[in-house]
Amino acid sequence: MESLLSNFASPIVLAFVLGIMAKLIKSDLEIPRPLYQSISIYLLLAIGLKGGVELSKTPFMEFLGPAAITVLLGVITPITAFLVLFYLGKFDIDNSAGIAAHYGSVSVVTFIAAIAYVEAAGGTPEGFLPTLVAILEIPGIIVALLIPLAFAKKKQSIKKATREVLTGSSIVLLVGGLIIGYLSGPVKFEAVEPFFVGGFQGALVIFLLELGMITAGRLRDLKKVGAFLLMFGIFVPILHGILAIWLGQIAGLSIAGSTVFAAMVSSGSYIAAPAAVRIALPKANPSLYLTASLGITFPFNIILGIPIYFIVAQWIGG
Amino acid sequence: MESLLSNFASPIVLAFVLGIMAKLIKSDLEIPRPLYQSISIYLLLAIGLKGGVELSKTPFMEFLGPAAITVLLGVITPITAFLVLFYLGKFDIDNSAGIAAHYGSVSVVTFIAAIAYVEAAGGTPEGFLPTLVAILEIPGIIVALLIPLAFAKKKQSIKKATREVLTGSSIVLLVGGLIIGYLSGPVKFEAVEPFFVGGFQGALVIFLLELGMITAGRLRDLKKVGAFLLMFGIFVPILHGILAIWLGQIAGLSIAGSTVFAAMVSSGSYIAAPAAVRIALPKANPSLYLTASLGITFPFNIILGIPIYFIVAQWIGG
Amino acid sequence: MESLLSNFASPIVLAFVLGIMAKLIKSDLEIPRPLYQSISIYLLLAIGLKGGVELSKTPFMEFLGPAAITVLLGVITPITAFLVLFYLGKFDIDNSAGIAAHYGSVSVVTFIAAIAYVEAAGGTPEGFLPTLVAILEIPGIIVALLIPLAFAKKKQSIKKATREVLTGSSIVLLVGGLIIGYLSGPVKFEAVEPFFVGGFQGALVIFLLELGMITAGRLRDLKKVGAFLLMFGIFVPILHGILAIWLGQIAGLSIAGSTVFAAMVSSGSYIAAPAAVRIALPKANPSLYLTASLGITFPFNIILGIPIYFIVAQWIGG
Amino acid sequence: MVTIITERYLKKDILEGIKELGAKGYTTSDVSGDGSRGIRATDFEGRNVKIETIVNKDTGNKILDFIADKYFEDYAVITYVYEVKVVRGDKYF
Amino acid sequence: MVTIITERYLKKDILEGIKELGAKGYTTSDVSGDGSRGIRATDFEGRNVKIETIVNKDTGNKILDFIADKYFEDYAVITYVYEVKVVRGDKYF
Amino acid sequence: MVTIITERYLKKDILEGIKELGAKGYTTSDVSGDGSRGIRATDFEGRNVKIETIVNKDTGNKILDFIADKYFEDYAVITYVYEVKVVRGDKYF
Ligand SMILES: Nc1ncnc2c1ncn2[C@@H]1O[C@H](COP(=O)(O)O)[C@@H](O)[C@H]1O
Ligand SMILES: Nc1ncnc2c1ncn2[C@@H]1O[C@H](COP(=O)(O)O)[C@@H](O)[C@H]1O
Ligand SMILES: Nc1ncnc2c1ncn2[C@@H]1O[C@H](COP(=O)(O)O)[C@@H](O)[C@H]1O
Ligand code: NA
Ligand code: NA
Ligand code: NA
Repeated sequence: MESLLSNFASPIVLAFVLGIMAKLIKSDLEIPRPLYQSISIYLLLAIGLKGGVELSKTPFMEFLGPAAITVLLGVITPITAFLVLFYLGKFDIDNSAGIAAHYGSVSVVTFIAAIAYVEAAGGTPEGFLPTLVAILEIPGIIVALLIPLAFAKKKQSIKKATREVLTGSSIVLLVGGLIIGYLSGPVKFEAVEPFFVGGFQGALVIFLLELGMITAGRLRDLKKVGAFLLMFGIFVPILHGILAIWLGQIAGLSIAGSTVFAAMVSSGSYIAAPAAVRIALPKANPSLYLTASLGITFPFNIILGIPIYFIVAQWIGG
Repeated sequence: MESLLSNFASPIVLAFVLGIMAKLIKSDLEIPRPLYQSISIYLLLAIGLKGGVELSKTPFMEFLGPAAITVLLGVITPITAFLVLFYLGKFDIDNSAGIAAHYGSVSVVTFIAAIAYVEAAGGTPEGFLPTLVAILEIPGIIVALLIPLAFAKKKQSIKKATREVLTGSSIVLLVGGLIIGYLSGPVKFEAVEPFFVGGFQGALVIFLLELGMITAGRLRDLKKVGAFLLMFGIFVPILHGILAIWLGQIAGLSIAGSTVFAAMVSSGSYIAAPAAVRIALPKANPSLYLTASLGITFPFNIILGIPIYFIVAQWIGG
Repeated sequence: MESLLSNFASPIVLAFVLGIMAKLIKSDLEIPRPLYQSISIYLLLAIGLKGGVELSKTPFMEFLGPAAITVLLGVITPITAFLVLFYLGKFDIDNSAGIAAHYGSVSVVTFIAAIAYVEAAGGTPEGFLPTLVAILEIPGIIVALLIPLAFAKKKQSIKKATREVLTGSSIVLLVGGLIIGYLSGPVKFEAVEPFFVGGFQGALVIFLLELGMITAGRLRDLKKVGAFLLMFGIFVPILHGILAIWLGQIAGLSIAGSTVFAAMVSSGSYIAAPAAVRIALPKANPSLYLTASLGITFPFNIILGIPIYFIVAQWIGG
Repeated sequence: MVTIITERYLKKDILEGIKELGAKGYTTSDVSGDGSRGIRATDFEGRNVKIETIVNKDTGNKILDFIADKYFEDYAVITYVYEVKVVRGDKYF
Repeated sequence: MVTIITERYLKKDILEGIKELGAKGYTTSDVSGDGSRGIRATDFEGRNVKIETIVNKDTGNKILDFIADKYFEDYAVITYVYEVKVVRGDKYF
Repeated sequence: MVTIITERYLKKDILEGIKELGAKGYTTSDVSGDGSRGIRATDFEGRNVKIETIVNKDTGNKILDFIADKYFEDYAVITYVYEVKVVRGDKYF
């Protein structure tokens, strides 16, 4: 409970709230698009680099189990999401698959916020977790996009979408950063550490200010998307999160690590997935998938989800 | 005298001079607009955050006196400015009120430069001063915009301008930063400190480079605006500055604190005020108010004013 | 050999390679233009500032020799380059002079990479080297642009091009930074040090990512420009580099310093020179000079050239 | 096609105005410029804004009058019109 | 002159398309906008893209059909045409 | 309306030129593009610039000639013209 509340007072969460407020009072505050893009590039490269450096210190065997579990969850989560949406939510195939693709992938900012949260709480999550983000980013989207194929045709656009995801800037920066960090190792990394580590949390504050403003824009759509999607955007992540904690701890993750793992598995992508879905499933309504992943699940995870996963992880792992 | 000269050799002042030179030799140097905006956002958020953290450590009673004096000066300064312009300067109502609005408000960069100056001179200004900036930013503009009403009509545009100021990005970032800093407190602030404190002075160097370039563009208008406005732009700030030192020290500010206070009270806004005045008083000539606040008072304060206020503050306070 | 290989694993070189890869796999990764410009401004100002601070600590006599050698090489290198291109390469006058202008000037990033390299190898290059960059940037371009005059007319555009170089943003930032650093001195510089020194290497990583992407775009032109230019882009820099090491050490530079000096003298400009050449010699083909300096010499120097110069410098100086 | 180039500060106002007058959509972009009157109120904001809206003749004329009446005297603004053929144009008028 | 304003995601696709149909060149710029249908798929990317290409009548019509068939139903897109006189126009058609 | 799309480096020059020829104002914007000749001199600067100026027929023709003579051969440049109706047009010619 304590830890749940203390999360509210972190600069990161407060900046997110400030962004929402700024939009609600119709402020003319605007984060210039190039700044937003620059911070994106910086954050992705930074977590890649740090992850790569840590990976270079991790014994391969220790990393194998969590990696396998990640692939498994990348396949399972879009399918559960699809089934819930299609059979319970009565969404059509395109929309169900489109939303599912988002929940199969991962929100990097949620991941980062979870790292910041557990570190502030004194935990030390495994250093190779960013590698898992990179692993998780891809299969979920592809699995979800394959679903409509089981029902119909249009192979070509799936291929295009897969290409889009694999060569997308998030993957290039994340995987590229991992490789650079891995090859450089801790000593050579020192020279760039003040930039990529020292400035990280601060840059995140500005990023979340912008995310708050974008989220506020989506909140208006909340009514339109209906109560089912609202429930979906809260409870399916909790379900996926608990599954991730349980499997993650079996695979050897610490309590801190499994909390972060839960945050990433439960989160919905809103950068890589929308681009891919827009191209592969043009008939899926962006209002639905963006509002779900960005307007519902993202704020839920940032504010309540992560502390909840932490409590559950302590409870399962303790 | 010593301290007066030493100010010339600070990187911040020199960057300002470099900006002016760059424009004079017609260099193609250009600070990209998004960079300029990004540094603005960063600086405002940073002083808000630091101010908020300090405020969380300040006893409420200690802060009350300076806050009251700030509101008082926010009401007085636009009125003195208006009276001087209208009766002595023979400007018309719109122009007098438009310029007065700028001098009622505050130049955040002048404030920051003053902080840097007194800290370099070994002083420790009160931590809650950024709160006073936020308090001072608003009333002065509104008071000045109300003046033409005493003479005429057009209520609607005043309302719009007030909204504009209150929801303007400077206020949102400054006040938002204050609240985040206050709620976070010193411990949670640590994670973002390298970004928001360590990088601050350096970012300011680039910002002042740009300000120098913009100021140089205004210098060409100096001849057009006439000798009266030039005198106004130097002596009214000195007057306001001394008033601020005197009242500030009565309210309990230290020598360092009252120097910074004088800098902010005497300064003319060139971000919030122009936007509001342009909308509320379209007949006021932007050349006059921008040249006065940006082309005259800003460089005067940065280069000579702040050291003068420091000497006066020591003299009054010593 | 050891040092040659270790250079491959530096984050800076790896980021350059990542940029090339990103383009080859047709990733949609894009460094926003304002970010690229901002980092340019930052890097130039930062090396200027650091150079100026160091210069303020250097006895004038120590600096005189290297400065004289720099001017000398600024005159020699474009002439050797021109002669090779015109007589051996059979390029026409405009193209020979256009390419020569690039090799007379200097690539700031190559300079920075060389500093980073020798520092990582434990060397301490002279602090005044950035001053030499500023000195070298100009004469080479002008000498090269004067060459076609010996053959023909069009004085006016040369004048324009000279103005262009002298007031160009790189020179303003570099020289401006030098002067600011010199006047501020080490004590006043401290406040801006975390920004301009701490963040330097990290910012460079992002910059080289972009340079890699631009270079990849030029690689496609490699076939078109022919084998002669490829040879030229590798062996003329080696020639110039060895000349620079030899003369530099005579003028008193250390082994580390003469390595960096070789890197700058051998490098080809791709910021100041193209702008000047485009205006003064419109008939020179940009594909030739940009591919040579950016597509051939730059990657060669970054990856192989610098380690080679280091070995040669040790060998000559040891 | 009605095109309006003006100071950034007026963007919000003008967009509201043209929507009220019946424009179904608009496109904006950041531009710079210099004009005959040289009013410079936006050093910091740096740039003008260009607003383009495809409307029918009637709405177009209303917009022109609105801009001329409300902004022409005090603000930097230029407005011009040209004919375009819109694919599936019915959607937009 | 054919002008297409659409979602950023489609830029690559459309440029390829118009080149295949015979456009000799194009100019793109970043714009913002709002339309009648209000499809918003690009919160993050923030902006639309404007593609302008000068082509002869024939190619122009092919481009219009291509856009209408392939993108009109599912994407935010507007296309319009107007006549321009190009200096040394032969180069471009 | 005369529109010129060209390399960034030429912006200052061309603006001076058209002002001398009698243009009372202009609007510029940053654009990207690709053309038939594919001269690429501005990797780093990244973009082209679009210059739009509303002028009378006479000045327009002078500008066209000026651009064609001075820049057409060696630089990436395209120029086109179309008619626009300007509100309170007298101010601009
Ligand atoms: N003749 C013109 N051609 C193109 N744009 C113009 C012209 N005159 C003015 N403009 C644009 O309109 C804005 C306001 O012009 P003005 O009201 O004449 O100062 C300028 O900043 C330009 O962007
Ligand atoms: N009437 C219009 N005038 C100018 N631009 C428009 C208009 N309608 C739509 N647009 C542009 O086309 C995009 C897609 O419009 P729509 O498909 O109607 O949502 C919008 O975001 C605008 O940029
Ligand atoms: N057909 C066209 N339609 C629109 N813009 C063009 C066209 N051709 C060329 N351009 C623009 O003009 C610039 C120079 O073209 P070029 O001189 O043909 O290489 C290109 O970068 C484009 O921005
Ligand atoms: Na997920
Ligand atoms: Na004031
Ligand atoms: Na050189």
